[in-house]
Order: sequence, then C-alpha cells, then structure tokens
Amino acid sequence: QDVPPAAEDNVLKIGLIYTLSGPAAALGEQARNGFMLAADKMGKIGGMETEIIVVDDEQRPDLAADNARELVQREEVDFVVGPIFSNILVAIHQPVTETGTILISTNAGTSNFAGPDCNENFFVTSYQNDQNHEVMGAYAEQQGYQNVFLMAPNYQAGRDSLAGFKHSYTGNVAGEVFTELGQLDFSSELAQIAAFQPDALFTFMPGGMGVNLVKQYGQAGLTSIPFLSAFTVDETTLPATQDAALGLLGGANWAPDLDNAANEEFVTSYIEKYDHVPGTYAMQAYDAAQLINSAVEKVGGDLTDRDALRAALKEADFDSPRGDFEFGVNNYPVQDFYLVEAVKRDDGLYATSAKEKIFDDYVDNYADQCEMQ
Amino acid sequence: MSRLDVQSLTKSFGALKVTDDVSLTVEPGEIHAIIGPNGAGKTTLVAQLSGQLKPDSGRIRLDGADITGLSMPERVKRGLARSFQITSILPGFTVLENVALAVQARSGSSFRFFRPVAGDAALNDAAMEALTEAGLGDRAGVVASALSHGEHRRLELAIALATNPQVLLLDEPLAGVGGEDAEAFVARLRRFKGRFAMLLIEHDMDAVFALADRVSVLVYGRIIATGTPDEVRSDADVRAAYLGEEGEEMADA
Amino acid sequence: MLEVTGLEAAYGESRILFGIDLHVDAGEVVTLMGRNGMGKTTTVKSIFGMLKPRAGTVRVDGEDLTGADPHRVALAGLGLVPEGRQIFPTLSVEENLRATARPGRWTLKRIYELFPRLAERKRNMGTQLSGGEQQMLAIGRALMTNPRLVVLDEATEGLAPLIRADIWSCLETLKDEGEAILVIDKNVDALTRFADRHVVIEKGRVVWSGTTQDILATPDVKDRFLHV
Amino acid sequence: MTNLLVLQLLNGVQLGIILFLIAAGLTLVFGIMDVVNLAHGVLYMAGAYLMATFAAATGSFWWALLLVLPGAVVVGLLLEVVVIRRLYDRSHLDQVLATFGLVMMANETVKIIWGTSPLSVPMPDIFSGSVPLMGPLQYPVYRIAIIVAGLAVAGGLYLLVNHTRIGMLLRAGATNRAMVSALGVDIGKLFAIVFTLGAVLACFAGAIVAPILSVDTGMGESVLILTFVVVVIGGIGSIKGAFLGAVLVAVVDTLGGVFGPILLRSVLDASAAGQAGRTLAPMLVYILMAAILFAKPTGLFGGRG
Amino acid sequence: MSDVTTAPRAAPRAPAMAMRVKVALILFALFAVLPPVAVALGDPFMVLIATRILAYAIAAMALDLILGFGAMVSFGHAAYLGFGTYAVAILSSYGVNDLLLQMLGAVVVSAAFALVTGAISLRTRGVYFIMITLAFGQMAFFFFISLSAYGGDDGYGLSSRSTIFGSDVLENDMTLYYVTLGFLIALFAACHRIVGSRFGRVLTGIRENRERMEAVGFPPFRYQLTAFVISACITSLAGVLLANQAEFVSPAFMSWHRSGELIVMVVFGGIGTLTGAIGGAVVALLLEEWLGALTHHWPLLFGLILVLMVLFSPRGITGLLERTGLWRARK
Ligand SMILES: Nc1ncnc2c1ncn2[C@@H]1O[C@H](COP(=O)(O)OP(=O)(O)OP(=O)(O)O)[C@@H](O)[C@H]1O
Ligand SMILES: Nc1ncnc2c1ncn2[C@@H]1O[C@H](COP(=O)(O)OP(=O)(O)OP(=O)(O)O)[C@@H](O)[C@H]1O
Ligand SMILES: [Mg+2]
Ligand SMILES: [Mg+2]
Repeated sequence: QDVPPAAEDNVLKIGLIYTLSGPAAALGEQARNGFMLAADKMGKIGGMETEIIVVDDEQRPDLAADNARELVQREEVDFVVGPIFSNILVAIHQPVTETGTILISTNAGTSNFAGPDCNENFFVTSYQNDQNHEVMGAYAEQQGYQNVFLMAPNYQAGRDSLAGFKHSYTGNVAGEVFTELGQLDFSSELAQIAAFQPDALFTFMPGGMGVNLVKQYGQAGLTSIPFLSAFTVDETTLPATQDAALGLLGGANWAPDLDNAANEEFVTSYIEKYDHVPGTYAMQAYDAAQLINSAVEKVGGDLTDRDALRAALKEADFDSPRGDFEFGVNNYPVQDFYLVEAVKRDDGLYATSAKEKIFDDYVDNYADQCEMQ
Repeated sequence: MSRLDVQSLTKSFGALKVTDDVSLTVEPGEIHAIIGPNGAGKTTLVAQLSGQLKPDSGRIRLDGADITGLSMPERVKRGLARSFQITSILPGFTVLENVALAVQARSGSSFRFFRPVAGDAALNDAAMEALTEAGLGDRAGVVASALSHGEHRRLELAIALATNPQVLLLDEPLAGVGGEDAEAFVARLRRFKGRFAMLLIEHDMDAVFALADRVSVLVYGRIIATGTPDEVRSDADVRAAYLGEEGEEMADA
Repeated sequence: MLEVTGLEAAYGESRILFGIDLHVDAGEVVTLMGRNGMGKTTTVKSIFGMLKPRAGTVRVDGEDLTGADPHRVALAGLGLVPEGRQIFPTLSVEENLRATARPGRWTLKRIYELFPRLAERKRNMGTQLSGGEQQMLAIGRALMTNPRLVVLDEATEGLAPLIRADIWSCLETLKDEGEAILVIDKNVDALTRFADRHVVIEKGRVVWSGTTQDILATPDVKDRFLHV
Repeated sequence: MTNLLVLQLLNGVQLGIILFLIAAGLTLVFGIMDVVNLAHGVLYMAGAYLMATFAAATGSFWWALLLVLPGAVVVGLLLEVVVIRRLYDRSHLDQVLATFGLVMMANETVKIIWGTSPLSVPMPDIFSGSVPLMGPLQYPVYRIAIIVAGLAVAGGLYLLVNHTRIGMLLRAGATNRAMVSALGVDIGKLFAIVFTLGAVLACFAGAIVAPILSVDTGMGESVLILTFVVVVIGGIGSIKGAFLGAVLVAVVDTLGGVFGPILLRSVLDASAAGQAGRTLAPMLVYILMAAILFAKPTGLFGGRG
Repeated sequence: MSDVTTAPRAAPRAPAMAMRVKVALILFALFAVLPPVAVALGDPFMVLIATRILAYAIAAMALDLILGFGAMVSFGHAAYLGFGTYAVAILSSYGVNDLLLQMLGAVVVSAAFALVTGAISLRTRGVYFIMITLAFGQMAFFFFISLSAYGGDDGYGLSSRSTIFGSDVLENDMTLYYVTLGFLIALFAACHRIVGSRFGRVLTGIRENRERMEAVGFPPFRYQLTAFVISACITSLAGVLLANQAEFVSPAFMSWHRSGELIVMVVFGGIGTLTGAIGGAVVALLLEEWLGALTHHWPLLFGLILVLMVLFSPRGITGLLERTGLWRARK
C-alpha cells in the first residue's frame, strides 16, 4: 500500500478536476466557481496555507485518468475534488483512492461506488445518481398519476434515470423512449406524447438537449401535460430556456431559495461574484470546500493521520446551504429532496424554487451493499 | 490461331451505339491499325479490349481463350497491355519506378512485405531496358511529373513494354510527339514488330501507313473497310469519311 | 500586340527558359516551333501568368502584364487552347462553351457550325467525349471568349486528318478576319502555308526566327532545329 | 396508427428541412469549390450567437435577423481572405487540418465572448402559435415557417448552381482553377463570393433555428457530422442530393426510432427487442449511409468520386 | 472532383527515406533516455504521460500506413483502438491477463472487423471513403456504448494491468513504458519495411494513379484491403497498451473525435513518412499538455498553431524540418 503523501511545509493542496472545455463547460465552471467562492471566503482552508490546482478533464475519461494521476503523483495533492460526469469519475476513482488520497465527488455519484465498490477514501457531497429521479417517481406516485411517459437519452445515465424513476413509481408506463445522445429535434417524440396524452411526462435531458426539449415542448402546445424532470430544468439551462421553462418541475436536493442562513449567504455572495444564479453544481462544490475546511480544522492541520482525517470528514461538521447534511455508511449524503419549479425571480433572473419536500433524510438504495461500517 | 480475336462486339452509351457489331483479329506479330474519325469509337473499343469497359455483347478471345469476363489486371497477366491516349502515369514516382512497377506486375507475387524493392536489380534492369527501348534511358531518375508532354508519351510506351505483352493496344501513341521524335518513335515500333502483336490507333497517317500490316476503318462504331494500307488508302469511302485531301496527297505520293 | 522580351522561367529549381524574345502583331500568325521538351508550353504558361516568370517582360498592347493573374492576361485579349485539352469534366459540352464566354463575333451558333460534332454531343459531360471531340471543344471554348490573339498549344493533336484540315482552314479564316494567332504544332508543313513568321526554340532559347519566305529559302532550318 | 405514421413522416420531412438548411452551405462549398470545411459548423454556431446577441440588443427577432446577414458576410469574408483562400489548391487533408484548427479557435473564442451557458432567442410573436392538425396533435407555426424558408433556399440554390453562369464557373473552377482563370475569369473573387454565400447560409440556418434549439458552444460540432452524412448520402456537389439526403436521414431516424422497436418486438421478446432497439437506434443513420454508399459508391446523385 | 486520394506528394526518394529513418532513430533514442531523465528531474510521473503518447504514436503511424501511403483516409480508426482496450477489459474479466494473449484477441477481432468493413468501404473513394469508415467506426462505438456489462459509456476500470507470462511486471510504470517503446520501435521497423517492399510500392502506386495500376496488372482492391487490415491490427495493439496505461477502458477511446485526432496527428506530422506520424503524435499531445498547463483557453492557441502550420508548412512538421534543412537529404 502506498504511503499517503505527506503534507509538506504545512501547505494544504487541493486538486479540482472539472470539465471546463467543450459543450458541457458551463457545469464545470459552476462547480469550480462554487468551490473557489468558499475557498476565497475562508482564505486559509482549515487554517492552512492552501494551494488549489484546477485541471480540465475535457470530458475525456482517458485524459482525466492521467490528470488525476498527475495531481496525485506529481503534485501530491491531499484532496481531489470533482468531477461532473460519471464516466470521468469511473476513470479517476482508482488512480486517486488507491494512493490514499481523498476523492470528493461534487456531482457524479454512481451506484457501484455507493454499493459494493464503496471506498473509505471516497466522499460524495452531491447524491447518488438515482435519487433525483426517485424524487420525481415518488412525486408522480403522490399525485396519483396512472400513466406516465418516460424519455431519456440512450446512454448509461439515461437508462439509470428511468430505472430510478420506476423505483418509486408503481403506475403504468405510457411509453418509454430512448432518444439519441445530443438529439436536436424532439418533434417525433413530442408527437408521440401528444398522441398518448399521458398524465405526465418524466424526462432526463441534461444540457443542450434539455434546452431544445423545453423550448419545443411549449411550442408543440403540450404545456397542459405536467413536465417532470431531473437535471433538465436547472440554473445552467434556465438562462437559455427562460420563459419556456416556467412552471416545469424537477427533483433536487436543494434550491436557491431554501430558507436558511447558510443558503442565503451562499446564493447572495455567488450572484454578487459571478452574476448568475448558482445551481446544484456550484452548491455541492461549495460544500466540498466547507467539508475539507471542517475536517482539516478538526485534525488540526495534521494530514498524515489519515484515519483521523477520514473520521473528521465523515462527521460533516459544517453548515450546508441545503440544511441537514450527513454522510451515510457509504460516504454518500443522507439528505432531503425537494420538488422544484422553474420561476422568474424578482430581479429578473431565472432559477428553480423549492415547492415541496418529497424525501426527508433520504438514504440511497445501495448503501446496504457497502461493506464499510 | 489469331492472337486476338474479337467477335461481334457491341457497346452503347444510352441511345448512342459506340461499338456496333465489331469483329476483327490481330495475328501473331502483326500490326493492325485502326483509323477513323474523331468520336468513331476507337478508344471505347480499346477500353473494352483491355477490360476497362464491359461490352454489351460479343466475345473477346486471346490466344483462343475467352477473356470477355476477365478484369483488367487479369488480362494484363495474360499478356494484353495497353497505353493510354491521355497520359496516365504515376506522377510522384520516378520514371524508373514507373516502369519497374510494370515489371513487378509480371514477375512474382507482390504480396511480399519485407524485402526492400528499391534495390531489386531484377526489376530495375528490366525497367531500364524498357526505358532505353522507349528512348527515355537518360531520364530514369527524374520524377515523372516533371517530364514534358512528349516525354510522357514515351513513358507510356515504356510502361506498356515492361509488362512484356503478347498483344499491345496502342491508343494514339504519337499524339504530341513531333518531328524527328516521331520518326524515331515509328522506327522503334517497327523494331518491335514480330516480337508481339499490336493494335494501333493513330491519326498520324505517316505512321499508320509506315507501320501497319492491315488497316481497319471505324466510322460511327462500325468497321467500314479492312485491308492493306494501299487498299484502304485508295478506298473512296475512306477518303470521304476520314482521310480527306491528306489521303489524296499520300496516294499520289 | 503581344510582346515578350527576355523571358526566363523555371519549375522550382530546374530552369527551363533562358531569355525568350518573341512578338505577335495584330492580325499576324506566328508559330512557335521546337522539339519535345524544349520549352514551348512553358513559354505559353509564362505568357499567361500560369507560371510566374523569373525575369523578362510580357506586354499586351503595351501594358505590362508580366506575372499578372491569368484572368488579367485573358481579359487583355488573349485566348488559350491549352496543351492536353483541359476540358471541364463536370460541365456539359454546351456549358463548357458558355461558362467563360464573352460577347463578340464568336457565338454558340458559329462554334456549332464549325464543329457540328459538338452540337450533336452538347448534353454530354466533358469527359464523355472522344479525345478529338475534346480538342474541338477546347478550341471552341477559347474562341467563345472572343480573343484578339488566340494561342493554340498542340491544338490538332489527336484530330483526324479531315478535321485537322478543317482547323487549318478555320485558322486561315480567323487570320482573314484580322485575328492574331500564336500556334504551336508539329505539322510544320501545314503551318508554313499560312503563317507569317516562325520562331524556333531549343533548350529554352530562341535559336532561329524569320518569315515564311526565310524558311522556304533556307530549307536546312527545319533539318537543323526540327529534324523533319 | 396510420395517423401517427403520417404525422411522423411529416416530422421527419420537417427535421430533414432543418438539416438541409444547415447542409446547404456545406454542399455549396464542399461540393462545388471542393473545400472540406469543418468550420461550417462554426459558421452555423456563429449565426446563432449573433442572432442571440442582436436579439438581446434590439429586442426584436426581425431586426436581429436583418443584422445577422451583414454580420455573416463579414465573418465569411474574413475567414475566406485570411485562411480558406490559401487552401483551395491544397489537399483535402490540409483543409481538414486547417479548418479543424479553426473550429478549436472559434469554439474557444465564443466561450470567451459569450461564456459557457447556453443562450436564448425568443420566438417572434406572429410565429409563436400552433395550428391544430389531427386530433390532439398540433403543429408549431414557426416550424412551418422554417419549412418554407428551407424550400426557398433549396430552390434558389438549385437554380444558382445548375442554371446560371456562376454555377457553371464554380463547377469548372472546382476541377481546374488555372484553366478558368486563363479563360478570363477572376476565379479568386468568384470563390470568395461563393464562400461568403455559403457562410451566410450557415449563419442564416443558425439564426433561424436559434428559437427552437439550444444556442451553445457544442451546437456546431453536433450537427457537423450529420451534415456531412447528408451531403455524402446525396452525392457531393448535388443540391438535389443534399435535399433528399437530409429528408431521408431525418425520416429514417424519426420512423426508425418510433417504429423500429415495434418491428423488433414482433421478432424478438420484449427485453431483447428493447436492448436491440437501443443498440441499433443511434446507428441507424450510419447504417443508412453505409448501405447507400455500398449500393452507390458516390451517393445518390454524385457523379464523381 | 479530386478526391483525398490525390495526395500531391512525391513518393519518398531513397535519400529522404534514409534521413527519415535517422530522425526516427534519434526520436527513439530520446524516448529511451526519458525515464532516467525524468527520475533525475524528480518527475517520474512524466513517464506515464509519455507512455500514453507512445501508444498514440503507434496508432498514428499505423494510420499513416494507409493514409499516407495508400490514400485511404480512415475516419473510423479509433474503433480499432477501442477493440484493443476492450480486449484487455473483457479478456481480463474472464481471467485472461496475459498481454500477448490479449493482443492476439485484439488483433483477431480487429482483423475480422477490418476485413469486412474494409471490403465494403473500398467500394468507395475519397470523401465517401472517409464517411463510410466513419459510419463503421460509429457503429462499433455505439455497440460498446450499449454494452452495459462493461459499464456502457461510463466505462470500466481495470483491476490490474496485463501480465507477461504470468508476471505482473507491467504494474511498474517504467516497465510498461519500455514495453510500449519496444512495440513502437518494432512496429516502426515493420512498417518501414512494408513501405519499402514490393507490396508497399504497389500500395503507393495505387495512391498515385489507380487506373494505371490496373492497366499494368495490379488489382487494387486486394492490396488496399490487406494494408487496411494490417493498419487496423497495429492500431489495436496501441489500444491494448493504452488500456494498460489508463487502467481504464471506455467507448470514449473510440469516438469519432479520437479518429479525427489520429488524422490530425498524422497530417500535422506530415503524411506518408511514418516518422512524421510519430512526431505528429508526440508534438500534438505535448502541445496539448503544455498549452493546457499554460491557460484554460489552450484550444485557441492549439487551433492557431494548426492553422498556421497548414498555411506556412504544407507538409506538416516534416515539411518544416525539411525547410530548415535539418532533414534535407544530402545528395
Ligand atoms: N461515357 C460516355 N457516355 C456517353 N458517350 C460517350 C462516353 N464515352 C464516349 N462517348 C462517346 O462515344 C463516342 C466514341 O468515343 P471514343 O472515345 O471511343 O472515340 P475515338 O474513336 O477514340 O475518337 P478520337 O479519335 O477523337 O479519340 C464519342 O462520340 C463520345 O462522345
Ligand atoms: N511541372 C513541371 N515541373 C518540372 N519540370 C517540368 C514541368 N513541366 C515541364 N517541365 C520540364 O520543362 C521542360 C520544357 O517543357 P515544356 O512542356 O515547355 O516542353 P514543350 O516544348 O512544350 O514540349 P512538348 O512538345 O513535349 O510539349 C521539359 O524538359 C520538362 O521536363
Ligand atoms: Mg480516342
Ligand atoms: Mg508542350
């Protein structure tokens, strides 16, 4: 087993690895911004001289694996924070954790690392990937929908999302459509929806696909059919969809208007600094910085005692903008989930707004497969 | 047995009948010339004989064997070579390499992956020989794209020679070759006489009448006359359709 | 109207022309002769700016067009029938004629009268012509630009004797109409019949020039330089 | 069922027209001028971004559209003069490399200027409604407008290329620039004009699809391959081919996605059919292209290879 | 239209060829001393990056074999890279960890796929060939995307590197590096011999003028197909090495972007020289690495370099070197 890298000269080194180029760069930038916001505010994270190295994974797993090794082996960072995408997480997980370095995922939360492959050096400040979809399934169930149309892009996350939805939804599935990744035009799918007239649509359409779908949904005159979604209507896509998205529903572990002091401070200072409303990507990275801060403080800057450090991390002793936050056995969060709706704020910016709490202190479905105590 | 035996060849492009029931033979060692107006179908005929185009109907036999269905490379392997009316060479190769490739085609398998070919004396010597015969010996090392038009014509000939043909189809080998060069060219072809048979297409009547054993006249896809050069030259139809006064001058000469 | 002085040209590092002097006056027919590879085509390319000359000048009606873009040379009144035809393969026969046409005496109708075969094939694509038909098309195409000086580089290559004769009589007609002609051709005898002057080049240099009378008077010119 | 089929057919045709609109400029430049311009997607993206910017500045769709056109001319000319002009005589691979470089530069530049978040272009009011079709099915007016625009562009281009002197000169110039020039045509200027026209078409396509599609840095890249597929299926250089290619690609994609699974279920059991359907669906377009090129190696209407 | 097959390049003359081999040998010597230098500089991590670069260099060289010498621009070559990586993942999940067996598996699958798709693709030329190879590459890509057992598009982490005759020497980064370098050198030697052989001359001849080659008696199809298959197999070897380097496989290795990057590497280095492809891969990947460290806006600079390269040095890095005289063959 490799020896954990020593914290020389009392410098805390953190590597951020996010997608900062290509079409999905907006997500990575939000996350980076969120982390840097917290870091700037704290100055010295955990009371230590802090050095932050930001690298771009270009959304390429092979490159990301090298980047991660570079952070761990060459830069000898103490923490790696990131990434956005699950396939990047799969690529960097082993190179980082096998050296004893702590990996904190601020977005991707795949099921294998929540279940059988859970790892003491791996923490997640976001969610388990299925959970937001389960929120919507539960909401559909609660509304008594009997006939829901499901649609997701044809790739691993898309397939997982529909499975997640069906996990908490017991009604009838009116239709299940897998679209192409990167699809531009949804008129054919929308026609099917119009023909089936389901009780609701559930969809997972991240990024540009979601923007296209949302715009075309209204144009096709389907607004009477409830639009339930995850990662589709959020602060990264709302600037593009604007009014077209108003009233559409999503599931999330947080919304910018959650009523608590930590959130108030986070959202105002973020908008002040970056001129747009933060999304969950920013919030979760912000929490990662807070998490590191709290843990390093707890161990008094002694990063050589890894067990102590891990224990300190596990305590999650910080004020998250989302309110309650703690880690489950698998180091994935146990947190509340909300139904959110797209709204136009008083200042003219578009954001999501928490409408209803769906799950309270919700534990993911894989935690019991994790053999950590 | 005729070297090359063509029977009732027919070919149309849409409504245009370009080859209309053409039958002809080329005997061993013979030079059989085909003349005829522009657009009569001479090149199209060569294209069918060489396997570049598929005839609509008819038979082509080489040394008695039916080759109508064979591909171009297979026909070359059996000894039927052609030169192109419009120069067709490998522009980036040297003159020598152009010819050496043709030698290679007839000597052993080319699915040899590791032995260097550049120093293969057997290929280079044979190629050099063909080049010298075509009068290009001193240009062997030049990149083929840098040759002048007339030199390109000679390279065409050298490549065809290097395939060691039984029957050589020559489509206007003299086009663009002038003056003494042309005379030398004709002399060269005459030297090959007997070594292999030739089907010669040419608009240069001096060359045709100097070389050919037999001449066929192709007009609108049909052969309207076949005979010795003298017979053809004095044929009134041929004069009207093709030779014009040039024929008269020659007949007079 | 065309005046070339001291023209030098090269392809990369291999020098081909070493000072060519030549002029064609309005209405005059001049031939450019020489054996294969002596630089005739290179001279033509240099005149048309398709190859930038290393030295020397090319003037048309006094205007210096040395190394100018080809279209400027053409617009100054020169028309080209290039070596090797260079028909546009993706255009039909008629489009080949019309694409670069400029108004003047030569019209589609007159070209079709000159070469009836082209009229028969006017819907064929350029590549679907026989070699000789392509040659007719190249000549027709040049005439359709209504030049005052036509440059023909091996324009009768591959033409049947009858057609060749037609071309010669056509050139004579052109000459009668006052057109200037610069012609390269291996049929020296046919040319001496109606050309005014002759220029012989060898290895990129002018080795002899003179009138038709001069040639007829000194038969050994042909022997010496052309070996015919 | 028949209703749905008809409607999906209509959807396919309409998606095809959007594709054609994007592919039209590419055919023009690629097919006629023989330049493989990977930066075509960039121009399409530029059109959308210009549209978003002008729409935000003027608050009007129409003013924005009007301003995009001169903007496109500037972008197109600039690109032609600085880079593309030097690529006409070069091999396709050189063109690929240079325009690939342009794509990288442009995507990054767009990110620097406009940021990474997608932008929005509002729909013009008069086009924002839907017209009822059959039963509960409705059809957005804006899409009808796009269909009309696409057909107009298709017709105009077809006439330009096949029935005008400019078209002839372009086709001639693509195969032998030197000869066209030697016959007295300023081919450099002509090509510049045509490249700019292609650029304007691409920008126009980007501008008018902006209200229905996401305006983001990835938009150019995601359509690029698809437009190349369209052009190749139709046969390089054929406007008619590009049009039919676009519609074919879209219809196969649309109908395949909807009816493919149904067909598969009739031969396989449900889960196998689902699995097979999901595996095959994204390949459909490529299977179509491979099949067409197998049967006709130069595309549906391509005479040249 | 003139298709891509009209590579306007002269066939390498013998002296230029010898010079290229010399440059390649210098490159290999530099690669050989890199690890000790990296260790001395206190940056052993460099070796891991260099391993990736070498693997891509093998793939680029393989592509040059058909692209530069056969004028077959394959836009689906990343598929073979992918077959190589998945051969490692799939075979090791069945307990077959031996590097050579995995390579054998990769080569067999790649040869079969290349034989079938190549035979179909070779009906077309030029840009059509580019697009039909893309189509087959995409089909392979989407197949692995839907292969849920190996993570679909999320990919699949390898639990360990391949073994050589049962020994796990490759776990050592240095060993992996030298093994990769060994493959690069051996494959370069093989490609170099192929290019200069009878077969290679026929292949180049077909690039220059297909009709002429048929007319002297060479049926182009079988020569081109053979070259296509050879190239595919070599590329898949690069994939096997790449999977060991990344210890991770994913369909991302076989997306069309990767195919495009391989083409960029080859053209960037100068096509039809083999050495150029290796140099192109090295320089392109290093540039990406350095520029990336310099600024997050690195694509701007990288793109600019590509454009300038094409505008001012028509034959890539090779052309640049030739121009500065470093590469010029002495008479
Ligand atoms: N692919 C084609 N499609 C349609 N017509 C064609 C095609 N190829 C040739 N032709 C026509 O067929 C006729 C015969 O052409 P061919 O090239 O065989 O003539 P040729 O006798 O060789 O003439 P030349 O002496 O001028 O070279 C010509 O009129 C030509 O226009
Ligand atoms: N593109 C080129 N690159 C290099 N050298 C060339 C090129 N074209 C021609 N040459 C050389 O220039 C010389 C003159 O060629 P040119 O074509 O001008 O001759 P020509 O007098 O027209 O001959 P021909 O009667 O054969 O057409 C020749 O030796 C030829 O090898
Ligand atoms: Mg002919
Ligand atoms: Mg000449």
